[in-house]
Amino acid sequence: MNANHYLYAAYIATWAIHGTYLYILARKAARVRKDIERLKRSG
Amino acid sequence: MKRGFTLLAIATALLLSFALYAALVIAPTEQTMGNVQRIFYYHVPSAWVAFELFLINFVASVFYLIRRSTKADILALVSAEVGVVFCTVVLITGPIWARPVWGIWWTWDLRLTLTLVLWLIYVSYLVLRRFSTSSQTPLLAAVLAVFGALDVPLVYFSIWFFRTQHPAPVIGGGGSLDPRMGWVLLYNWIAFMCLAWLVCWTRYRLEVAQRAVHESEAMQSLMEGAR
Amino acid sequence: MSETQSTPVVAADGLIKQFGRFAALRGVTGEFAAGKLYVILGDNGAGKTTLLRTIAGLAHATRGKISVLGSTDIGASRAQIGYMAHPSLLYDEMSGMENLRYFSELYGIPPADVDKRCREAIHAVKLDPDLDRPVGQYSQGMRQRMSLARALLNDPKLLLLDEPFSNVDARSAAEMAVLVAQARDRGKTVFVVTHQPAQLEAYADEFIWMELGRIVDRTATLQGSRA
Amino acid sequence: MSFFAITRATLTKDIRLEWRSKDAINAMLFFSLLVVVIFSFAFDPTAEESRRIAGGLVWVAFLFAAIVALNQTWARELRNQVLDAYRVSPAPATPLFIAKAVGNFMFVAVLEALMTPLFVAFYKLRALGPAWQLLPIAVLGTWALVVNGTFFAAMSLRTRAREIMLPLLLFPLSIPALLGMVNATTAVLTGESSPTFWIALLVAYDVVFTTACLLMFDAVLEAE
Repeated sequence: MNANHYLYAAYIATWAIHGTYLYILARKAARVRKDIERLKRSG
Repeated sequence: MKRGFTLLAIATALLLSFALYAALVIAPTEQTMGNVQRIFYYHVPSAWVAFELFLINFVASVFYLIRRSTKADILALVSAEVGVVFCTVVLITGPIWARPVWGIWWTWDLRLTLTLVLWLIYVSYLVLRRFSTSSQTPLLAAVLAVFGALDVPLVYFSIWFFRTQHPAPVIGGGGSLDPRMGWVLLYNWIAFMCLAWLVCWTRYRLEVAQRAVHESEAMQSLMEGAR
Repeated sequence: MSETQSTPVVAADGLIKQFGRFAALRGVTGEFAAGKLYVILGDNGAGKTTLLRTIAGLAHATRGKISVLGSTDIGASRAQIGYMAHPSLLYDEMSGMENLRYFSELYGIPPADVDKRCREAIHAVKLDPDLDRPVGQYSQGMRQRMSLARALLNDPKLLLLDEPFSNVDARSAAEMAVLVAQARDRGKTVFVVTHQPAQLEAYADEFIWMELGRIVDRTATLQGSRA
Repeated sequence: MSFFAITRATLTKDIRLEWRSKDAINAMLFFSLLVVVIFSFAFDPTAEESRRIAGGLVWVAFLFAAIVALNQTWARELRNQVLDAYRVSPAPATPLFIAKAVGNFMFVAVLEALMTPLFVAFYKLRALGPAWQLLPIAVLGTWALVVNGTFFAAMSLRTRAREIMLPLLLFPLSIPALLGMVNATTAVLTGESSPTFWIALLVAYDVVFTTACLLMFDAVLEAE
């Protein structure tokens, strides 16, 4: 594990963390959109 | 509104890629630590953005306690959540940096430890919001946020003095700060702030939609009730 | 009647109480005059208890306004409210007198009168003040009556009773009904939430029918309702 | 209906109930004994070493005992919804908080009074520094845990997993106080440094959070 590996690991980790959070948000947004559709239909 | 959002998204993407390029190529290699020092351009700006978000959370919480405005409550929730994400980045990149340079995964460095404690406080803030069964969850969260903010100076001084008694390597201080490095640091900071702004905006709109859905579902049976 | 007929003791306007996706109250409006015995009926989940707790100031409406004893600031009218619920709201390990002595402090009854007031309250519910047994060892009927004594301790203008008759033997229930009617005859306004309206059929002034968080009907007699 | 009268009445009521059914205090005393014994098995340092780590061990043991005691703060008020009887009365919320916090402080102090001699015996402790300073440190440190603990015990009443929520809310905020207690105690035990900074930190912590608790307890109590 020479120094560069640590560097890339840190950068990749940063985007992995942000990516995971954005993925969670996307899934939550999809669920909300589905609820809105359901409410519109039966509202 | 929609146009503003996409503009910001594009700007953020450009800024982030340029900042990445700057961090990896433009910035000079630091003599003592070599390339691994470039983690500095992600580690330190992320910490600054995290602290800014927690500051926004504190201000929004105080504003909620005074004015009880739902907007302030949603802003407090959003800034806490995104703040924790940036904090996690700091807590992961810190040890990855410390390992090759000092051979240790963790050091009670002042800023790193402060970030850890803030991370613990704001995770407990998010857990309280999730587990609360009270109809006044925003109020409880705002109170906890104020307690958290009151804690920060005490945490700072306790760790500062603790470090003077147990000296430990400093993350982020270390190498000489060449002016070009300063610029690259600034690019990254701005890029990360744009990212934070973008994510907060999305999360804010999502929360507003979520609450609207909850409300209409709750009132849905109002329609049934009023037949 | 000390209370003039015109000013309502309780005035609710569009009360909504929301817990996330569920709404316990979905728009309750109504005025309730002084010196009357109101019986609130409805299935489970109709919002009866939530409405009673909102009047008592124990729950706060998410939206809408409520004025109790002429003021919307709940703190002002607490000295004139008596509240009783299915749980006894008494300390099991203390005797009736000890419980009432403690609550006298909370209602600011001057120390000189405490003993007299407590004995009167216990006599009023046909119990023996010198009974030295802890409340935990009382029968359910006795415990409900001691709880009523606590609710009457500060001679309140407004009496709020939540399920006073539930799992109480018939004789105690009948006696409780008489005590409640007597309180109304002394000029108090009484709200009773119950699943056994028959007990109060002879005494009640008005029946309030609730369904899905709304008042759907108000009738003078138990039969005169669509439900 | 004076402020002090209600505080006194609530505190004496709690003490009388605690005294009458001594099961809670006995269970807690036995629990504290267990914690000390287990700690003594887990760590078996030489006399010199023990002085250096005893501060941390003692305070973590005290924290264990305090958390279990703090989780019981509102147990009696919840049993028959007696808390509603208090909230419906015109009595202000702050006397209730002070009475509960002081009650908890006395309760935890009793536990600590039992655990301390056991620690001294098991770890053969002898303070090289001024031993009398350990008393103010203990008082300030215990109050720091108890005042916030009582406050967050009330807050966690409004959540689902009540027993786990209290430590989750309390521990992150107590980190400066814990650092203060542990380092002050170690400074006195080893006599190598002076605990004054840490004692000042504990005083600041207690003042800040006692004020915050007094100001915001009403809002938390009313958050149905």
